[in-house]
Amino acid sequence: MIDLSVEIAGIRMKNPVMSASGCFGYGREYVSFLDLEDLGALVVKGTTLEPRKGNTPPRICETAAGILNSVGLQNPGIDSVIRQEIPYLKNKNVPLIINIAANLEEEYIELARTLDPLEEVHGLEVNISCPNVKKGGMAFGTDVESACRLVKTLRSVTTKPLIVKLSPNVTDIVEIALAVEEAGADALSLINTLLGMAIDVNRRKPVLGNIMGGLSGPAVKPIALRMVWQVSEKVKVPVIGMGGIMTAEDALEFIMAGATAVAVGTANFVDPRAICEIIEGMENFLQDNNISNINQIKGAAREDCEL
Amino acid sequence: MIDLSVEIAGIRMKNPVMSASGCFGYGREYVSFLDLEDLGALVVKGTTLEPRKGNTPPRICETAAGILNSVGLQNPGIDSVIRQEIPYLKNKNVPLIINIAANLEEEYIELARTLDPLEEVHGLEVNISCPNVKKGGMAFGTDVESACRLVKTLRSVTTKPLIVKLSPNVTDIVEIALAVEEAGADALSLINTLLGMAIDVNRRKPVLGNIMGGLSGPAVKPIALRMVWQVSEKVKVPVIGMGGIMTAEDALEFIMAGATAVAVGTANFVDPRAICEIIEGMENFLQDNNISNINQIKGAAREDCEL
Amino acid sequence: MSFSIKAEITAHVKKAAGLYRLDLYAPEISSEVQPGQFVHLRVRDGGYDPLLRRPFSIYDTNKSRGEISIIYRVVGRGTSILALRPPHDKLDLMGPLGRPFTFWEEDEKVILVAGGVGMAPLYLLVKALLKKGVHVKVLLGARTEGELVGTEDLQELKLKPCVATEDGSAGFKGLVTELLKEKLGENSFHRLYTCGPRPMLKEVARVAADFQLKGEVSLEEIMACGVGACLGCAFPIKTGEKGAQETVYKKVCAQGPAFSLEEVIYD
Amino acid sequence: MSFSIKAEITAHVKKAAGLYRLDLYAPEISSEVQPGQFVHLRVRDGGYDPLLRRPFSIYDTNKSRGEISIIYRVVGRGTSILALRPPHDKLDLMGPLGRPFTFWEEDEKVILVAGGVGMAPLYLLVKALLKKGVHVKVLLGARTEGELVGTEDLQELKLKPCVATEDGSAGFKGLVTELLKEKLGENSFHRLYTCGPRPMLKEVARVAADFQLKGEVSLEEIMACGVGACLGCAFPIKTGEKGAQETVYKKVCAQGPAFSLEEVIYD
Ligand SMILES: Cc1cc2nc3c(=O)[nH]c(=O)nc-3n(C[C@H](O)[C@H](O)[C@H](O)COP(=O)(O)OP(=O)(O)OC[C@H]3O[C@@H](n4cnc5c(N)ncnc54)[C@H](O)[C@@H]3O)c2cc1C
Ligand SMILES: Cc1cc2nc3c(=O)[nH]c(=O)nc-3n(C[C@H](O)[C@H](O)[C@H](O)COP(=O)(O)OP(=O)(O)OC[C@H]3O[C@@H](n4cnc5c(N)ncnc54)[C@H](O)[C@@H]3O)c2cc1C
Ligand SMILES: Cc1cc2nc3c(=O)[nH]c(=O)nc-3n(C[C@H](O)[C@H](O)[C@H](O)COP(=O)(O)O)c2cc1C
Ligand SMILES: Cc1cc2nc3c(=O)[nH]c(=O)nc-3n(C[C@H](O)[C@H](O)[C@H](O)COP(=O)(O)O)c2cc1C
Ligand code: FES
Ligand code: FES
Repeated sequence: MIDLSVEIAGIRMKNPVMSASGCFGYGREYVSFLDLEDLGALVVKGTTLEPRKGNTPPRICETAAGILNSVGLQNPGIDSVIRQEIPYLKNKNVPLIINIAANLEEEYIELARTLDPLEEVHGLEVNISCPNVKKGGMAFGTDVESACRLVKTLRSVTTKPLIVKLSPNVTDIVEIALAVEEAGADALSLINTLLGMAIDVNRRKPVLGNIMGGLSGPAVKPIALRMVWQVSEKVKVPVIGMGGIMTAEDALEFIMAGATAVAVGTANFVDPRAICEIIEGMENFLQDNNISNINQIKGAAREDCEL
Repeated sequence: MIDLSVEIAGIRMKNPVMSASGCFGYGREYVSFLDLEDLGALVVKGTTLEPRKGNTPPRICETAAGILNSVGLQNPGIDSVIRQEIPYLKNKNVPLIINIAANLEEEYIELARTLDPLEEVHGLEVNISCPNVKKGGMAFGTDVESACRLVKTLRSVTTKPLIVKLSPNVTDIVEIALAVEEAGADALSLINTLLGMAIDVNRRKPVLGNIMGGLSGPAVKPIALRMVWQVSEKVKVPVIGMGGIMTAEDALEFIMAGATAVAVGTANFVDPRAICEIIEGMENFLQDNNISNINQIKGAAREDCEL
Repeated sequence: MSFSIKAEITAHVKKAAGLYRLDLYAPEISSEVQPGQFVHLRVRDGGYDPLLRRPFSIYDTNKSRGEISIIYRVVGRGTSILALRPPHDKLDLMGPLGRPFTFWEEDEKVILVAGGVGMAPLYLLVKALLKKGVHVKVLLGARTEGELVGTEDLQELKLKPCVATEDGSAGFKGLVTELLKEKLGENSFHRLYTCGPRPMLKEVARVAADFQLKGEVSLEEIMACGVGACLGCAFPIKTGEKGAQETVYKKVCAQGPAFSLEEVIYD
Repeated sequence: MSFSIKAEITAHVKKAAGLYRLDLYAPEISSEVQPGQFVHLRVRDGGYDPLLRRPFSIYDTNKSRGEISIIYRVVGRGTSILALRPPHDKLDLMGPLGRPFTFWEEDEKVILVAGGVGMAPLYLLVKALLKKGVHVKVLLGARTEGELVGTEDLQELKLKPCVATEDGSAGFKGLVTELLKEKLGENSFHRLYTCGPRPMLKEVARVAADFQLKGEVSLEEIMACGVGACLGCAFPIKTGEKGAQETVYKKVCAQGPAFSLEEVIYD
C-alpha cells in the first residue's frame, strides 16, 4: 500500500533509509540484529587506497546527546575490502555504496577506477569531509575549487553514481553544494561530523587521543537539518540527509526539509535495529496520515515558507 | 585563599564567570535568585540603535540537549537602555558590558559613540555573529574583510575595551579571530549560536516562526570548546569562552583549553542560580586540587599537546 | 519576590486519563502567589533531557500546610516524565512567576471560560473572587467529559459550572464558546476571564467584544527562562490608539501570562 | 549469535559501597554466553542522556533460570543511573558480545589475577575451568577490602582466593602483582588470565613474561557500537614477528575483550 521507494542517481531503493558510513561497518556486524535486505541502501565504512591504521585511542567520547569520534579512517584498504567484504555483500539484495576517502586527488581517482568495473557496487560516496585525519579529505570539503576539480576528474573516470559527502564545517554549504553539483555530482550527502573536542578536567588533557574529533548524534540534528533545508532548496540533484537521526520523526523532518533519502549513523550504536525501526515508523506515519507515497511529503515543510 | 580573579582588556573581574548576552536580560530579571555582585561581569542583551521588534513567535524550540532561539534581537534600543537599565546596574558593584548589534557599520559606530562617555559601562561586546536577523551582524562575522573594517573603525571611535563576539558558522574561525585581533579587538568572545532548525512533522512546518534559529546549550559545547582551543592558541588577546557551559567542570574545560574567562547563557534558563553554582564549583575544584590561582590552569590541557 | 527551591511532592494523583494533580510543599510560594501566576519546574533533576523547565499555573494553594497544587495534562516528553515522579521526590521549582490576573473593585459579577486544562490558572481566581463577594459564573469546555478540569473542586466551592463537551458526553453538546454566547445573551457581566486553547481564546475574545465585555486572558507560549530574560515567549500584542495601532511582542512570562482580552493578537 | 532484547531485572543488590550485582532474565544470552563475553546495555530506556550503551562483563549465569548476572561499580553518570533501576524494570540488552577467553586442553593448573571489579569476566571462567578439572588459583587485589569482588562466590566454589589490599584491610598489604610474583616463584602454572586496571595489567604482563608464563587479558575501552562496526574501541596490539613488529589497532569489542597477554601494548 504505502510506497516508500525512492531513487537516488539511478539507484533504486525500496525505502529512503540508508546506513551512514562508518557507523555500520561493512554490514556483517549487524546481521545478528536485522536483515540487511531491509535497508534502503548500505553505505560502508570509509575506505582508502592503502590500509589505514587509524588514530590513537581513546577514539570515542560521549557528549551531551552526541558523541565525538576520532577513528581516523581506520580501514583495511580497498583491495582487502574488495576481497573480504564485497563478496559477502554481493549476494544480499541491497544497493551497495562504497564510501571512499583519500589525502590526494590521485588516490581518489585510483579508488574510483578500481571500483568502476565492479557490478556489485551501485554507487560511490565521495567523502571530502572527514575531519579526523590531517589530510583526510576535509581540505577538499572546505574549499570550493579543490572540491570541484576532484569531482570533475572523478566524473571522467567512472560511470558509477557519484554521491559527494559534504562537510558542515563551512561558512556556506550552499556554495560548495552548487559547485559540486555543477562539477558532476549525481547526489549530495550531508552532513559529515562537526569538528569538536572535550577535555578531561581531572587529567587536564583532551579526552580523545587525537585531541579533536567529529561530533555526531542528536546534538547536531538542528544544524544538519538546516543545511539540508538550505542545500535542497538550491540544488537539483537529490540530497541524502543525515546527522542525528534517531527516530522516524527525525527522518521525516529531513524528508520534509527536502531530502530524498536519509542515512542513520550514531543511532545504530544506541539501537542495533535503529534503521529498521525508523523505516517501520515512517511507514506508520504515512499510513496514519493517509499518505501513499513518501515522495509526496518531500520538501513539504517548504511550502508557503519564504526565507 | 583561592584567587579566581582575572582581567580582560583592563576589566578586572573577581571571577571569570560572566553572563552571556541575551540570556540574562539586563540583570534585574535574576535578582530574586542571586546577587548580581557575585558575577565576574554582567553582559546585557544585544542592544541596537533603534528599538527592535524581534521575530515572529514561536521563538524557542527545545532540541536534544540544546535550544534553538530566534528572538531576533528584540530590544528597546540604546536610548531606552541608557535611561531604563543602566542606571539600575550602575550602583551594582559588577563590571557592566554592553553587547551591541547592528545591520550597518554606521549603526555600530553610533552605538559605540553613544556609549563611550558612560563611565558605568566597562566594555563593549560587539556582536558580529547574530544568526537571527537578516542583516544582524552575521554577515560581518563570516567575512574577514568587513569584520576587520568594522573593528578598526570602532577602535577609532571608542577607548572602551572592545570585545568582539565571533560566529561559529564559519570554515575557519582562527582566520577571523586573527584578523579581528589585528584590527584592534581587546578580547574575543566565542561562540555565538550555531544556525539550526527544526520541523514539526505533524504540522509539516518549521517549528520556529522565523524558520531558522541559533542553537545553544550543552549540545554545542564540543564545537565551542574546539573553537576556543584553536583560537586561544593563535591569538594574544584574552578569549572569553562560551557555548553549553552548564557546570563548573564545563567552565574549567574552557579555561584549560585556553580561555581567560567564560560566559554562561542557556544554563541560566535551566537554573537561575547557574552562574553562582559554577563559580562555587570552580572554587571547590581549585581547592581540592591545591591550585591557588585560576590563571595557573589557563590552557593547562594544551601542555605537551601538539596538533 | 520569586524563589528557586526544591519542593517535596506531597501528593501526586491521576485525576483522569492523562490528567494529574501534583501537590508540592512550597511554603514560600504558597504564601506569595496571586491568581494567574505560575511555577517553572524541572521535570527531572539533573541531566539535559529535557533541557528546559516547564511552566504550570498554580491551580490551588493550601497556605496552612504550605502547599501549592498544579493540574497538568500529559502532552509530551516533559509531562510524561513528570507523571512518573513519586511522592517525597523533590522537584526543582521557580515561582511564583508572572503577572497575575487583575481585580477590579467595582466588579460584582464575572464570567470565567475555561477550555480543558485551561481551568488551571482560573481556580485560584475563582476562590479569590468569591472571597471578595463577587458573583462568579464558570463555563467549562472540553472535547469530552474525561478532559474536564475542576468540576468537583468548583462544586466544593458551591459553584455549579456550566459544562460543554464537543462529543456531548457531559453538559451541552458543542463548543463552550456557544455556551458563552448564550449566557452573555441572558445575563450581563462586569468582566470575563479565560484560559484555554488558542482557537477558543480567539472566539471568546470575539464574542466578548460583540457584547462589549472586557476581561483578561491567560496565555501560553513555549518558555525558556520564565523570568523575562530571554525574550523567547513573545506574543503579539496590539498597542497604541485605535487607528494607529502597532503590534509589539510582549513576554508571556513577565508581562503576562494575564493580558487584557482585547490587546492580544490571537493568530 | 547475539541478541538485542529487553531483559527484566530479577534482582538488583548492593554488595558494598558503590558495588552492585544485577540479575537479568535473558535466557537467549544465558544459554549462549562463554566466559569473557559481555553485554552492552542502555542504563535508561529512551532519551539521549546518556546516549550510548555501557558494556559489562557477564559475571555469572543461571541457565536453569535463564538468568545472567553482572557485577558493576558506580563510576560515573551511566552506572549511577543504572544503580537506581528497580527489580521488574526492563533493560535494553545486547549480547553475548565479544571474543571469549580461550581454553587450552593441555592446561592443568592456571592462575587468575583480578583487580577490583576486574573479577567480573573471570568468575565464569573459573567455573568453566573447574568443570574441566583444571586446578585454579585466584589472586584478588583491591585498594581496600570493600572493593574486593567475588570472594564469597569463590568460596562457594570451594576456592580460597589469595587477597591483597593496598591498605592492608584484608589479606596481604600491598599490590596483587607482588602477590603474583610470590606465587609464581613458589609454583608453576600453565596459564594466566587477568583483568583489572591498566597499570595492574601492565605489571601482570611484565611479571608473567619474566616467568615465561603465557595467558590472556580482558581489556576495557570506551565503546560505541559494541559489535565491531565503529572502530571506536581500538587498542594497540603488536603484530608480526619479533624484530619486525608493528602496532595495529584491534577492536576490544569484537577482536577482544580477551587478547593474549603478550600482544597488548599497555601504555
Ligand atoms: C504560563 C503557562 C502556564 C501553564 N499552565 C499549565 C497548567 O497548569 N497545566 C498544564 O497541563 N499545562 C500548562 N501549561 C502548558 C505546559 O507548560 C505544557 O503543556 C508543557 O510544558 C508541555 O511539556 P512537554 O514536555 O510534555 O511537551 P513537549 O514535548 O515539550 O511539547 C508537546 C506539545 O506541547 C506544546 N507545549 C510545550 N511547551 C508549551 C508551553 N510552555 N506552553 C504551551 N504549549 C507548550 C508543544 O508545542 C507541543 O505541541 C502552561 C503553559 C504556560 C506558558
Ligand atoms: C568489555 C567491557 C567489560 C566491562 N565489564 C565491566 C564489569 O563487569 N563491571 C564494571 O563495573 N565495569 C565494567 N566495564 C567498565 C564499564 O563499562 C564502565 O565502568 C561504564 O561504562 C562506565 O559508565 P559510566 O557512565 O558510569 O561512566 P562515565 O561517566 O562514562 O565515565 C566514568 C569513568 O569511567 C570510564 N569509562 C567509561 N566507559 C568505559 C568503558 N567502556 N571501559 C572502561 N572505562 C570506561 C571513563 O573513562 C571515566 O573515567 C567493562 C568495560 C568493557 C569495555
Ligand atoms: C564512529 C564514526 C565513524 C564515521 N566514519 C565515517 C567515514 O568513514 N566516512 C564518512 O563519510 N563518514 C563517517 N562518519 C560520519 C557519518 O557517516 C555521519 O555523516 C555522521 O555521523 C552524522 O550522522 P549521525 O549523527 O547519524 O551519526 C562517521 C561517524 C561516526 C560516528
Ligand atoms: C535566547 C538567546 C538570546 C541570545 N541573544 C544574544 C544577543 O542578543 N547577543 C549575543 O551576542 N548573543 C546572544 N545569544 C548567544 C549567547 O550569548 C551565547 O553566545 C550562546 O547562547 C552560547 O552560549 P550558551 O550555550 O551558554 O547559551 C543568545 C542566546 C540565546 C539562547
Ligand atoms: S521565557 Fe524568557 S522571556 Fe519569557
Ligand atoms: S565499540 Fe564499535 S568497534 Fe568496538
